[in-house]
Order: sequence, then C-alpha cells, then structure tokens
Amino acid sequence: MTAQILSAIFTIIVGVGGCVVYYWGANKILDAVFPSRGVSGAAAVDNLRRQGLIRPWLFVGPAMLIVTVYLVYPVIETLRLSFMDRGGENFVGLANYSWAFGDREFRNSIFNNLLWLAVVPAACTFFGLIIAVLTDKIWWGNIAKSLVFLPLAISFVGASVIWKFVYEYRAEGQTQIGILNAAVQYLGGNPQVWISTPFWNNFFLMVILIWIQTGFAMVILSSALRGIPEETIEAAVIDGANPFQIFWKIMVPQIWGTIAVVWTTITILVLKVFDIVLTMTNGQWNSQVLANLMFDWMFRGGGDFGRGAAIAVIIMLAVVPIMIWNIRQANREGGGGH
Amino acid sequence: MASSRGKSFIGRFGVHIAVLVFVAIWTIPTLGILVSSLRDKDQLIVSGWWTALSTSSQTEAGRTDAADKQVEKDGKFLIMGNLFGAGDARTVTAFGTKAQQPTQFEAGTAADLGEGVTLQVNDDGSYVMSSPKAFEITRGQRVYFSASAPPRFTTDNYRTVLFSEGIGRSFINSLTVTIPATIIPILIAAYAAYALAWMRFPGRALLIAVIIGLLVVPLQMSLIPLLKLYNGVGLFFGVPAKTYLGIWLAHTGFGLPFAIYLLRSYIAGLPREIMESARIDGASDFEIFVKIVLPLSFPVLASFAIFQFLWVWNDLLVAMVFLGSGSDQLVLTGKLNALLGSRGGDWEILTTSAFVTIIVPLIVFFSLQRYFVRGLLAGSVKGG
Amino acid sequence: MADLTLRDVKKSYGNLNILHGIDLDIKSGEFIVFVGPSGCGKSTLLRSIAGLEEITGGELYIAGEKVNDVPPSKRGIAMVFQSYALYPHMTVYDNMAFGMKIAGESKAEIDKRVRAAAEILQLTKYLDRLPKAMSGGQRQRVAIGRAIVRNPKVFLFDEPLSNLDAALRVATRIEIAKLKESMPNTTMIYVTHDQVEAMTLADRIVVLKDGRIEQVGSPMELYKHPGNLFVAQFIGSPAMNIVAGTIERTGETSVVSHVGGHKSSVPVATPSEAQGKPVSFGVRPEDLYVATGDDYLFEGLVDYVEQLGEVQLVYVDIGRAEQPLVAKLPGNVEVKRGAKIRLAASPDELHIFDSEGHSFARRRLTAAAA
Amino acid sequence: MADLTLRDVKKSYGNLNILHGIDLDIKSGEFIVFVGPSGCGKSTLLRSIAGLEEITGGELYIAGEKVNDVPPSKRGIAMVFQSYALYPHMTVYDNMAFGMKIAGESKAEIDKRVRAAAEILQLTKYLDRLPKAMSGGQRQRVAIGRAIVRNPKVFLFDEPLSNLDAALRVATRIEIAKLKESMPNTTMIYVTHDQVEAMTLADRIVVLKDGRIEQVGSPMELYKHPGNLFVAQFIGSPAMNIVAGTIERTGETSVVSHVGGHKSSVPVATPSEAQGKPVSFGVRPEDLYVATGDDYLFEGLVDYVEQLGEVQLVYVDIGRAEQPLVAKLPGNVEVKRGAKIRLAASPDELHIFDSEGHSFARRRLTAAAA
Amino acid sequence: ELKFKPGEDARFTWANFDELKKVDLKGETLSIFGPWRGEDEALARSVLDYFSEATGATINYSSSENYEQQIVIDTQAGSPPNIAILPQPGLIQDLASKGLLTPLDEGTANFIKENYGAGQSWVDLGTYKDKDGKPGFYGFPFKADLKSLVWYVPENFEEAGYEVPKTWEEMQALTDKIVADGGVPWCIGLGSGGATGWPATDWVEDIMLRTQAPDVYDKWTRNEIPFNDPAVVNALDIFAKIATNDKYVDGGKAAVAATDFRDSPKGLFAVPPKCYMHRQASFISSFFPEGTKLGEDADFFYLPPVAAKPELGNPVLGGGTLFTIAKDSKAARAFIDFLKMPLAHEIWMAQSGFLTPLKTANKEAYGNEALKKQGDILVNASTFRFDGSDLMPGKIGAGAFWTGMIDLVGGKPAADVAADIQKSWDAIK
Ligand SMILES: Nc1ncnc2c1ncn2[C@@H]1O[C@H](COP(=O)(O)OP(=O)(O)OP(=O)(O)O)[C@@H](O)[C@H]1O
Ligand SMILES: Nc1ncnc2c1ncn2[C@@H]1O[C@H](COP(=O)(O)OP(=O)(O)OP(=O)(O)O)[C@@H](O)[C@H]1O
Ligand SMILES: [Mg+2]
Ligand SMILES: [Mg+2]
Repeated sequence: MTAQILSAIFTIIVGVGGCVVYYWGANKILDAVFPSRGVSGAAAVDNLRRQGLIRPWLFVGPAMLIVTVYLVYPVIETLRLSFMDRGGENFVGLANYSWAFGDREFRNSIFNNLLWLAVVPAACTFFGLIIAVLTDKIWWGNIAKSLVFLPLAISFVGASVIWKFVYEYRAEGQTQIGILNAAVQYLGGNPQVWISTPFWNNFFLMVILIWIQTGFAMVILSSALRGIPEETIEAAVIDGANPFQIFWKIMVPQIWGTIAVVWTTITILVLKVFDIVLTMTNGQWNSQVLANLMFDWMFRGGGDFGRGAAIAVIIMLAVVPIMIWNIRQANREGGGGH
Repeated sequence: MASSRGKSFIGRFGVHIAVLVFVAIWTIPTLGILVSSLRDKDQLIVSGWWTALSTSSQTEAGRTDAADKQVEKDGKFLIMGNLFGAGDARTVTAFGTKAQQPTQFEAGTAADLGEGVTLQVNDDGSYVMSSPKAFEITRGQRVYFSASAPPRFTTDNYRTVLFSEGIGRSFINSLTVTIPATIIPILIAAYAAYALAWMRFPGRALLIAVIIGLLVVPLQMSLIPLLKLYNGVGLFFGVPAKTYLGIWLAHTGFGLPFAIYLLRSYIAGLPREIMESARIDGASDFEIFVKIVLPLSFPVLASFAIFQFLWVWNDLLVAMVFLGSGSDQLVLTGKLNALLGSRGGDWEILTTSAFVTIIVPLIVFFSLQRYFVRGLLAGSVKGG
Repeated sequence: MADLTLRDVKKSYGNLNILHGIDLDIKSGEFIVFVGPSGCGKSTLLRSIAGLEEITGGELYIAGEKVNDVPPSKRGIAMVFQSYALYPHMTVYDNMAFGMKIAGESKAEIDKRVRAAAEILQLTKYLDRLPKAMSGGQRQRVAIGRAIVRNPKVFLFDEPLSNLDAALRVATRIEIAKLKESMPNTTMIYVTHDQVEAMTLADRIVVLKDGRIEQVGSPMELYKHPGNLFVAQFIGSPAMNIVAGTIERTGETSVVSHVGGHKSSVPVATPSEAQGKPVSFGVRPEDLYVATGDDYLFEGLVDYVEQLGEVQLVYVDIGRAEQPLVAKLPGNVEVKRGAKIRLAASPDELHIFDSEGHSFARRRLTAAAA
Repeated sequence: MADLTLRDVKKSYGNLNILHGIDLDIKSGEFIVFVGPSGCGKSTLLRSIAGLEEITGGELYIAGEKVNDVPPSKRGIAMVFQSYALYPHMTVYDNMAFGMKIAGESKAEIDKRVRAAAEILQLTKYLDRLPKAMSGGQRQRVAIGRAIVRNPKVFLFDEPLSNLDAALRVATRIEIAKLKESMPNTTMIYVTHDQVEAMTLADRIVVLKDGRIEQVGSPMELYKHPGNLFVAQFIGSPAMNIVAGTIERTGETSVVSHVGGHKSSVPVATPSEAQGKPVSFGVRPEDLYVATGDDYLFEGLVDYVEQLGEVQLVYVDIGRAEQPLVAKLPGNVEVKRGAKIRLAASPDELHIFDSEGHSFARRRLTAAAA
Repeated sequence: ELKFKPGEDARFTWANFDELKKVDLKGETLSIFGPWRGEDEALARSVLDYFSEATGATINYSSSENYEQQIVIDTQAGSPPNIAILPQPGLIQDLASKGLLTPLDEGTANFIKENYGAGQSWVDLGTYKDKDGKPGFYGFPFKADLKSLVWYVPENFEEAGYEVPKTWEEMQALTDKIVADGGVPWCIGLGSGGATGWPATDWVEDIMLRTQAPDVYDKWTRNEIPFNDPAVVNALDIFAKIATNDKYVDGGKAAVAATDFRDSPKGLFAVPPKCYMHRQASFISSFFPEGTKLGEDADFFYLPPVAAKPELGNPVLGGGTLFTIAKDSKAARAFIDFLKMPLAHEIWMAQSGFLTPLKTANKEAYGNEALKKQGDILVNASTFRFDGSDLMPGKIGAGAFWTGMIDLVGGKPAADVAADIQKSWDAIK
C-alpha cells in the first residue's frame, strides 16, 4: 500500500511538475534568448518586442494544443461523419440532416430542449444568486452553502436514485415510497405518475438538473459577489437603498459579467444534458432531448455515426448565438486588454 | 457586509428562515438517500424512507419449526420456538394462519387450526403449536403476524462498500487521476486566460470565440477519434495507449474551455491600474501573472478547482475509456460500479456509494471555500 | 433638527484601537470640520457616524435619538466617500439619481436636481459617461453630486475636494457654503486637509490626533489660541515655528529665553512654579517680519527661499539642530540665500507651551471663561 | 540623461479626442509640473509618457530615443498613480519592494531602501499592513514610497499629495524637493492641483486646458506674465479678478475704462488698432489694497468676508453682474460686511487681455525676446 | 482459490480441466469485457479462474454500467477486448457487419447445433453477416436465461386452493377465479428507468410464440412481416387485456408502467398477497426478499401453451449472453474452446443464476432444484427463441418497442401502437 501511495505521489509530482516546469522554463528560455535585463537600451527594447510577440503564444500555446487535439479535431471528425452513412464510410451528403428535420422524435427533442433552455439556466442562476447572497449574511452560511452544493458532488447514478425516491409512484392507497406522492397523498390528492406524464415530465426532469446545478451557480456567483467593492454597497446603504434594491441595482449589475458566464455555462450544459433523461426516462413519454437523441443514435445497438454526428453538429450550431453574444460582451468589457 | 448590522429583528430572522427553507428543499432528496443507505434492502421499497425514523407496523410472514423439533408433553405434541431471531426487538400485535386474514387472532390467544391443533403466538414472537397427534409436517406452519418495529438501521451497506476488496487501491488510483487532472488544467487555463484578457496578440478575439464554441462539444463525440489517436500514438512509440498521462490530458482537454472561459472573465475584471503599476515596476507578463494575477484570482481558481475536481472524481466514462480497468488503474467510481449487480436495482449499494464518493469532494469544497475571500481587491485603487 | 451627540465613541479593529473615546456635541445646522494627520481616524469617525462601522463603545445620538443600532439608511445622512465609491455600472446621471430614485422622487424632480447639481459641478457634459471613463477629479465631483442632490439631515464629506483643481475647488467650496446657507438646519461634517477649506467653511473645527480630540473650536479660536503644541502646529500653513526655551521670569508677562540665549518678553501669564522650566516657544511664519532695528527675535542665515508670488517662504537656519525656521514674508522683500536675516514678531503673536505641550495662553483663556 | 521630447502627441478614446497635439521639450533633470482643470488630460498625458496609453498620434522621445513603441518597463520611469494602484494582496513592505525584487536587487539593498522611504513617509509602523487596512492618506503614501524606492530616469507623479494633511504634505513636498536635488539628472513630472506645490516645486509649469498647452514657463513667469486669460485665472488663488473694459488710449502706456466708466492707466503697450476695443482687465486679489485717497481702481460694497487668519478674503460687489471682486487683504484690516470699500493696486500689477484672451503684456514680452 | 477443488466433486467433468492444462498460455493476457457486475461478476470470475489456473493466462475482466456504449467506442477506436460478451444479438450483428469481430473457428457452429438444446436456434442466433455480406458464426452462447416463467408462492396457492394451470385457457380461468375471490391475479411492472417498457416486450414475445408458428416470430423480428401484422396486433391485444384490466393487475393499470420491474415481484410475498402470479425471466429470483427459498417459498411454472394450438408445442423464450472475439489471439480461441467443455458450464451451474442448453453438461451439477427444473425446460424446449426485442435493431428493440408498450398499457389501441412502431422501423431502413 505504501509503495502504491508513493508511486501515486510520484506520478502526481511528475505530472504537475512537468506542467510547472514548462511554463517556468519556457519563460526562462525566452528571457535568455531575448534578454531584456542587463542589456543596453535599444537591444533590450527590441528583445522586449520580440518577447512580446512570442510570450502570448507561450501562454496560450499549451491550451491551444490540447484543445485542438481533444476538441477541435473531434469536432472536425464529427463534421465529416455527419455527411457519412451509419458506418462512417460512405458519403451521403445532407441526408442525415434532412432525415433529422423530418424525424418526429427530433422535432420533439428540439421542442423539449427549448423548454429546458427557457427554464433551467434562469432557474439555476436565480436560485444560485439568491442563495449566494443570503448565505453571505448568516453565520451558518457556509454550512448552508455546502448543503446546496452537495447535489453537485453526487454522481449522476446516485442522483437518479435520489430522485427515484422522490418521484416513485405507487397506486393510490398503497404506501408511497416517493416523497412527492406521499406528500400529495398526505394532502389528500391523488398520487401522480410524475415521470411519465408527457409535457409535464419535462419539468420534473428539469427540477433534477436545477437541483444539481444551483450549487454550481452559487459557487461561482458567490466568488464574484465577494469581489464587489464594499464601498459601493455602503454608498447604496447611505443612499437609503433597502437590501432588495442593493441586491438588484448594485450587486447584480456589478457581477453581470459573471452572471452571463454562469448563464452561458448552464445553457450549454442544458444543450448537452443527457444523463438525467437517460436514467430517468430515456426519452420516453415525449421527454427526449437532443443530446440523448444523439447518444442514442451514436451508441445504441452499434450506432449510426452519421445521424449521431448530424445531431451533434446541430447541437453545436445551437450554441452560435450564445457565442456571438458572449464575444460582444467580452469586447464591451474590453478585458482591459486595450 | 456593512448592512448586516443594525437590521431589524424581522429582517434578520427572515434571511434565516428563507435560507432554512431553501436548504431544506435542497437537502430532502439527499437526506432521503442518506437514510436509505442506512436501511436494509428489503425495507427500502416497502416503505418511504422518512418512515424509517419512526416505529412502523408491518404485516409479515414467518414459519414455525418443522416436525423434527417437536416434543411430546402431557400426551400432546408441541412445537415451540420464536418467530423472531435473537435480538429482534419487534412486538407482535396480532397473527393469523391465512394470508387473507393475517391478523385474525390477537397476540397471546390460541388459534384453532382444526383437528385439535392449536397455535398460540405471544407478543414477543414466541409460539406454541400443539397437537394431539404427532406432527408430520416437513416444513413449518406459515404464520402471518403484524408486528410493530422500532426504527431499524444497519451499517451493513457501508461495510459492503467500504470493505470491499481493492477499494483502498481504487481510492488512491482515483486521487492519482484527479489531483493532476485538476491542477494541470488550472495552470494551463490560467495562463491562457491571462493572455486572452491582458496580452495583445493577433487572433485573440478569434481564440476567445473558439473557446466558447468548444464549450458545447459533447464529450461522447470525441471519445472514438481520441481513442484512435491514443492507440496510434501508443503503437507508434511502443507504449501502452492507456496511461495516467493520457487521462490527465483528456480531462484537461475536456475541462479547458470552461476553465479558460471562467478564468478569463474574472481576470479581465481585475483593476487595470494594478497591472499597469506592475508593468511600470518592470515586471514581465510572466511575473505579473505569477505575482499579481494568480494571487488575486484565488476565488475563481478555487471555484474552478472544485468543479474540475468533482467532475473528474465522479467520472466513470472517461476513466473507463482512457484508463485501463486493471486493479492498478481502476478508479473508485469504477470499483463502486462493479459492486452493483448487472441489472441495477441495488439501491442500497447505490445510495451508499453515492455517500462514500461525496466525502472527498465535500472536503475539497470546504477547504477551498476559504479562498472565496471578500474584498480581495479592497484598498487597491480608488474610484468608481 | 439634527443635532449630533457623541459620547465616548470608541472603535477598534480587532485589538487595534482607532478611536479612543470621542465626546462631541454638534448642534443642528452646524458646519463641523474634522482635521488631523493622515490616519488619525477622521474617516473612521465619519463612517461610524454614518453607521457604516459598528462602534465598539460609547453612544451616538442623532436628533436626540440613540442610533447605535440604527441602520445607515435610517440615519438621514448623505456621504461623500474619500474613495468616491461610485457605482461602476451606472452613468454619472444614474449615480447621482440613485438615491432619489430609491426615495421614490418623481422623474421630473430627479432630473431637475441632478441637472442642477451637474451644472454646479461642471459635469453636465459627462452625464452619460460611466465612471471608468472619467478623470480623478471628475469622479470626485460625481461623488459630491450624489450627496448634494439628496436632502439629508446630516451631510458627511470625506475630503471631497482633494482631487479638484484650485479654481474648481474654490467654486465648489463656495457652492458647499451656499448649500449650507440654503439649508440652515442641515448639519454638515466635513473632513479636509486643506487649511483654507477648514478655515472658511467651518463653524467649528475638530482637531483629531491618534483617535482623540485635541481641540474643538471656531477657526479663529484655534488659530489664535491653539490649546496645545499639536494644534498650534497643525493649524496654519506653513506650521508654527517652535523653538525650545526656558522660562526666565513668570507672572502676567513672562520672559522666555530661547535659541542662543536670546530673551523675549511675552504677554502670557505663567504661574510662578514654571520658573526655570523648559517650554516650547512658538511663532507663526506669517507673524514674522524682517526686523529693522535691534529688536529682533531670531537671527540666522537664509537657507532657502520659496517664491509663491505675492509672498515668499523664507527658511532661516537659526542654529538649532531641527529644521530651519520658516518665515512668510511679502513677495517684494528682497531676501538672498545665504544672507543674514533678523526676524521679529509682535509680542501678542507669541505662544508658549509647557513641557507637556499645553498652551499657557490657553490656560488663561479657559480660566477666564470659567 | 533623460530629456523628454513630445512632438504633436495626440490621444483619443474612440472618436473622443483628449490630447490635441502636445509639443513639449523637457530637459534632463528638470522638474515639470502639469496643472490644469480637472479632466483636461493631465493624467492622460502622464500615462502616455509612461507608455500606459498608446498615443494615437505624434512622437515621444526619452533621452533622444523614440519610445512610441517601447513598453513602460523599458522607459525607465516610476509612477505614482492618482488612484494609488496598490497591490491589494501585498503588505506595504512588499508593495514597495516589488519593483526592486523584480529588478533582482539584493535583499539587504531592498530592505535598506524600503525602510528609508517608509521613514520619510511615516509608514514604518504600517509596513506589515495590507492596503485595505490603511487610511486614504496612508495608501497614497505607499504609492509614493513605491515610486521613490526605485531609481528611475523619470519620475511621474499624479496628484501624489492630494489625500495628505497639510503638515505631511509640506513635509512630503520638501522630501520630493530634496529627492529632486539628490538626483540632479532625474526628470520629474508632477501633476497637482495645489498652487503651492506647483509654485514651489516646479522648474517650469505646464498649463493645460482641454488637451492643449496654454502656456509653459517658470512659476514666476506664469504668475507675473500670464500669456492669456485662462492662465491668468488659473495660476494664483484666489483667481485673478477680471473685469470687462475698453481701451481708451493706446501706446506705451494704455488707458482702460472699466466698471462704471472708471479709467485707469496701465503701463502696458497696446497697438493703435486696439483703440476702442473691448478688453479684459485683470488684477490679482493679493495685489489689491484698500485705497486711502481718491486714487482707487474699484469701489463697491463688501459682500462677504472670509477670515483665514493672517489674511482675509474680501468679496466686493462692484456692481457688475458676475461674481464679486475678491481682494486678499491683511487679516488685521478692519472690513465690515455691507460697508463701502475702495480698492487700489499698483499699475505694474495690472494685466490687460484682448478680446481673444491674449495678454498684451505677454505680447510685448515675446516681442522683446525675439 | 478455485471455487471447487479439481477432482473432488463427481458432479464436475474434471477431465476437462486436465485437458485444458495441456494448453499453455503462460504470459498471455486475455481481456474480457462483459455485462456482469457485482455478485454476477464474482460468479463469472469463478469460471474464468479455472481457465487461467489451467492455462496460466492472465485474465482481465471488466465491466461497466455503460458497457454497451464502451464496447462500441473500444471496437471503433481499435482497442477492443479479446472477448466481448454481449447479451444483444442486434449489437453483435452491427459490430460484425462493420468488420469489427472475428468469426469463431469453423466447427463451432456445428458443435452448438449438435450439443445444444434447440441447437439450430442457437446457431442461427450467433450467425451474422460480415462487412462483405458473408455469413459467419460469431456469437458463442454461454449462460442462458429462461423467460417463459410464471412465478408464484405455492403456499398462497395452497391456501386459496388454486392449481398450477397447464394451459393458457386454464391460466385465464384461474385469473378470473382469483378476481372472483377478491384477490389480484397479476403483478406487472414495466419500470426500468430509461429502459422502461421492456418487460412487456417479453410478454408479447411469449404470446407470439404461443399463438404463431416460430417462423412468423422470426419474420416478425426481422420485420419481414410488418409490426402491425394482425398476428402481432393480436398478441399485443392479448397482453393489453391483462395489463390494462384494473382488476387483473396490482395497483391498477396506472401502476403497470410506473412500477419498477425489480419491485414488482415483491407483491407475491406481501401479506396479504398483493398478487398471485408474476411472469418474469429466471433472473428475477435474485430480487425476491432475502431468505426466500426457491421451490418452497416461491416457485414457478412454465408459461403454459395455448391448448387450442397444440401444433406449437412447448415454445421457450429465452435470452442469454453471446461470447464474441473482438480481438483475435490464441488465448481467445482457447477460451472459446474452454466454453465448449461441460466443466465451464457446470461450475456456474453449481452456483446460481445460470442455465445452459448444453446437453453434455451434467444436470446434477445445478445448484438447486429450481435451476434444474429450468434447465430441463430449456433443454427440452421444442422451439427456443431468443428475446425478440434483442434481435430487432436497437432503435426498435430498445426504443420504439418499449415506448409502444408504455403507450399500450396507457390505453392506446394495439393497432395504433403497432403501426407507430412499424413507422419507426421504416425510418431506419
Ligand atoms: N477611458 C476613457 N474613455 C473616455 N474618456 C476618458 C477615458 N479616460 C479619461 N477620459 C476623459 O479624458 C479626459 C482627461 O482625463 P484625465 O484623467 O487625463 O484628466 P485629468 O487632467 O487627470 O483630470 P483630474 O485632474 O480630474 O484627474 C477627461 O475628460 C475624461 O473624462
Ligand atoms: N480595516 C482596518 N483594519 C485595521 N486598521 C485600519 C483599518 N482601516 C483603517 N485602519 C487604520 O485606522 C486608522 C484610521 O484610519 P482612517 O481611515 O480613519 O484615517 P483618516 O484620518 O481618514 O486618514 P486619511 O486622512 O489618511 O484619510 C489608520 O491608521 C488606519 O491604518
Ligand atoms: Mg480618510
Ligand atoms: Mg488625473
């Protein structure tokens, strides 16, 4: 056991160390090749300019390399596959796309995805923000935060079990083991089959994602909230603003950038969500979503790479507006980077 | 926060109540599995987990001993015993001998089974069956009874999970995967984020766009091309295709867009004067990054670290694809997964392992939470 | 009605005591200026009055009501922050309008008052800008504007003019004075480092040092009769010259010997037990003039001359170890660096302080008042 | 050697032009002070020199070398930011030591210099504090300390003393003057709103307005011979009094009629074509004295008096629509509010400006120089 | 660490073990990827142990919750395991058609045909076309499941005086009798998370086999007759009549789709019983309450044939896992050969949850009477048919068919359901 721990530590050191060495070393080398300290003025300036040309690439280089290999290359591959048949061998043109738009399930997924997009990012961000702000004011805030964070730490399989015990249906009059139906029955209502009521089941599935992702929004927003200059809040207090006004008019606008980040991330996550749908309904009862549909076509029964890839490409296209919006945002805030 | 003082009692109380309600709603499902993980398998689907905390009454079936245990006494043949095992604290309230009428007789009374055979069950579960003739039954008589049971919990599920063979090893494997797969992307992303926020170079805007676009790439899509690549590289260099390095890089790759996106938006918001001041002090970008930006970005680095850690720690798919499943590579999730039966439904194991895996991320969350400090930038610049 | 009463107000950060017990009565409608060295606790005191800092001891009353636990928004104050504290996401207009919007004023009213304030502060051009696209002085003006558009019982200003140019400063100062005049019941508390501001605006000046009040009084009182060495040196610019001396003779008029054994007679009463005691002997630079005859106070070599136009500051080395003596002489007096110079002052303008720094003159005054 | 040359330096934010073409030659070792109204572009100019803003036009040379594209760190400058720009996560000590650490100085050397600077700035007690636990003035001092521990060719100070109290301000000002003296080759550029600072420190003062240079000259030159109305009003506090007038007679000595038809003779040459033209007629408050006889310049009622101790500012309503005339009179002159007063000034101290604001006197001067 | 010491128990064909020892695979590694996890994995390993012990090969067995997905990834990416064990013939067919699998040795098919009960059925099951359309034998069946079982509690039957039905008609009569007695005859639960609906497909398949000739069944699974053929609609209808009758099913029809299949049998053991019969495959016994003794506390009977169609005999619906070679090696071949030995079967038989159609395996080796009885049903089957939904393309068998079943129990007419499923099938052609 000790041997294993040692080797694990060694592996970790090698991995992380290698990374550190790269950045440190690459910069050292750059400084050595184009010295800017201890050389005469003009040369130093020249060297500095050269450094200025190269250093950004030293910084973004590894990220770009990795991203290219791990994401860009697969994206291109996917794009290629989306024009191929199920085995990925014969070119079929736009057949996969035209199939998709004619497919009832696909259209149903688009509709559901839109529903998800309308509800989940807003709900997560809203709840996350509220909880981040409120917990900042109370002494047991950290405990409260941890409890809200907890769902995020639970694996998806775990989460699906949890929600089984929430949504589980037993016929009327029987002992309910799903807490929701137990509550309904306790209040005198009829137990419902939550998960298999078309349309509404979408919302019951969304609740799960909201339950999980609120912690995410909370963590990021709470770190952003800490960055708000205290004095602006003090100024607002003096200006007579009540806590709600401070929240909406002073705090929220100042962390607007972060809210956009959270919103975007969750929106994209929603486009990608499939585990919940997969484990809870697998798209049955009209609860299909794009990502699960893609997954279905990609891997079920040997897979149809062409159609799977086409759906993937459509999902990626769906993100373009978000992308444009974000770039606008980034350009406006200027990032200080001139 | 300055406003936290001097607030009216109601105002302060309101916040507590609001948070309490919120937290309660958020916690109930989780509490459900915590309780469930402490119950035994059969109970799990019979009654709601919330009832586990109170005394419950259940109707069950038991069986008397068979004829081989009979004794003869006063010309009567008796079979005596107890329906409950040792240490069972339940009490019988009623019993019966027909499934349709399981509570026909009160505890302590004798039931007539015909042909002179009687059965008496007492509230402690002991019974006496007597017959004028010798019993011939090879299996005991079925007895139905209604018993009230105090809350019953078991740590068996945890024992199963925690002491399953090789779990310690998987734990270390998981850490070996997770720690570098958390730190490496932070480093790489932080450098890139700084460059994208504060350095001038051609193509910067395009890079930002690409990063945001890549956020949406579904992970499943990249698995096959990547694995092909790994196999190719492995073959070419004659090294195994599935290594720790491979999975670190894979996790790094999948985590990078979000990391860069998140960090960039934060780093771009740091006060520009501080960077300028450092630049005038003669610091190079590298030094500015290491000495100014990194320390000031702790809150966001901590947030990202938490998420990346979580995602890697709970990941099974990437680990199974890019890391072998031998015992020196099997990660914790994989190990717990293997404890589950092939057809699922081992909810007691699922609930338990959900709790076991939660612990480490929670520790990480707690320990990183203190980096979410308020007013990190306070006092640095004056102005709006 | 907004009289303020501070009773033994204390403030500490952890075990670092910043305010050591401030007692102060401010009448409704008074204009109070806090002065004191950097870091003495002026901002802290202001913030405590505003309710932004929880005071760690003592009591604070506004209009007779104890406000220790009253939230800032209920104290009826407006404040200009030393660090501006503008809302970075709002335009100048919105920054100024915020408080009124919160108070639910009508749009027209808001617009009227914001524009009026902007006019005064020469901000009209910038109403649509965000703070980050403003210069330091402009930001400061927005911060002032934000306070003056509102109608509070108490105004708190923390160095509101420090980043303004002289002209604007004078103009704004006058605006503040006018503002004061137009609201006779509004109490104003003002922190500044500028002597002129302090002298011109204040009804009373509070001199703080290390979290304690050194002296409270009208500007002229502080100028003419500083209660102690600290106040003497703090009020007036350049600071009062202080030289070490010894009391040679006590009585209604004392005789003090100082640098080089030179003896001067001062019309300040000293008790007989002070005889032979070391004292500090003070004279303001502006009270010195070039002695024509032999009746001089100090003699020395001109070390350095600063020409300020109508006046000049002459630094004279009179042979003591510390920094040179400063004399503020009319700009047209011919003074050469290195030349010998003799300086005199009217006996009425001389101050003496005992070894603990207390003013003898002051003692006499208070005695008279009692 | 660190002479600076600015050739038509321009800066705009988008299509908002801030600097409209600045031409300036600064000799090595000179102490230059930038003054000008808030928002006129002083900070922007300073930041452009530092290389923090990319100039959008013109050229910038330091020590003869064109530095338009040289990064800040290679320009050999140290800068004190108007907004401090402290490193929030570093203690005061580390804030000051940062630049030297980067430069790879030895620990001992760093320690020596940081402590020396802290001593000067009275920060020794606070070396271990973080900026957020400091008062406004203390923060500003840290920012100054950070600049002075380094050994740059050019110092850039952006209102470095605005948050300091008078005493400290004087002390720091003197320290800066000394610093200057001890580094004769170091060029210093200083932005301030404080007249005294500008007058005492500057070798030359640059007066800016709306992104243009109005006048460059030694303090006395600007004070005595302002080139135009703006400079005349900007330099000196309170500002020069300006009244509208008409030239009655031209020649070596001109006669100007002003308020109430009163005629004064001024020893300033005016060309004959100026005859009958409207002019502005200026006199500094401090040059006015109470006229004893009939030979007075202005007559009016005392509107308001500000007692400043040794002097008083007397606001006199002379019947013109604009603001009252200001006179700076000795503190001991008895002036009553509402009383009638007559003010006179020596003819040498009178200024006249043409309708475009250019000084006639100035024109004569430049003609003489040519 | 072998489960049963070689040579010690006469039930096992130990000769095989000695035979196996002749194969020397020292230093070879055999990677196996299979569906079994948890207890099942332990059982599987007990078999694998004999192979590695005898031959010296190292076996790496792994599994995962999404093994279906992973096998696709691994084979596509070129790093497959040597042996892939899959329960879905459809998936194997797909992999084979993409050329990702290696056909088994010649003669293997023959071996199966001769030694397995309903041998030809099994051979057909494991035969697929490769990339070029050439048929080959890819899937070696090892470990079978029996689906045509109805579970009941004998004592409940005794107390109520019910007899085990011998024909479908008797079963129908019994159903009505139970209702008349105030009881509920059936427990049906279709819930299975994302796979909800599949238990109903077994019902339908069983009914198909009992109402139609086997070749109709085959045509149906290959869509050679449309899904909405009257024969299929009829089967759907028969099932719907049971499942949507509130009196017939525990909890009423609303509970059918909502009840988890794993929880469903527990109604048999409730006091008083919530139901008397539960149709489910052999594996379900592992979801019975702890301590349930098969054969005593719970028992099963063969889902009876329709008396009106004697010509159909005793058809058996089953499932099973097929072993395929995804990456060829000597060890992989040797392993397949090992599976032909009775010993391989007997070891698992002697434990639990394992049935084999291999006639040469010693039936005495079955760990209990119930298994033996099931084994008999399997070996004596006149027709054996693999689970139809597993034979259909994934999109249907693990998609439209399931969804259709949910619709069916939700009250949608059988004809409409069938038409919908056929539409989906058309879409993927
Ligand atoms: N980022 C910006 N975008 C647009 N305009 C700006 C920006 N920064 C400054 N300005 C404008 O440029 C002008 C000059 O600003 P600068 O900071 O140089 O003034 P300044 O002379 O230093 O004033 P102060 O004495 O108030 O500090 C101001 O009018 C200001 O509003
Ligand atoms: N958060 C804090 N923690 C510890 N000490 C603090 C904190 N804030 C301020 N101080 C200290 O309290 C003292 C008083 O600060 P304050 O801001 O009131 O000074 P000030 O009189 O306003 O000075 P200035 O004129 O420089 O603005 C200072 O010495 C400062 O260092
Ligand atoms: Mg302050
Ligand atoms: Mg400025």
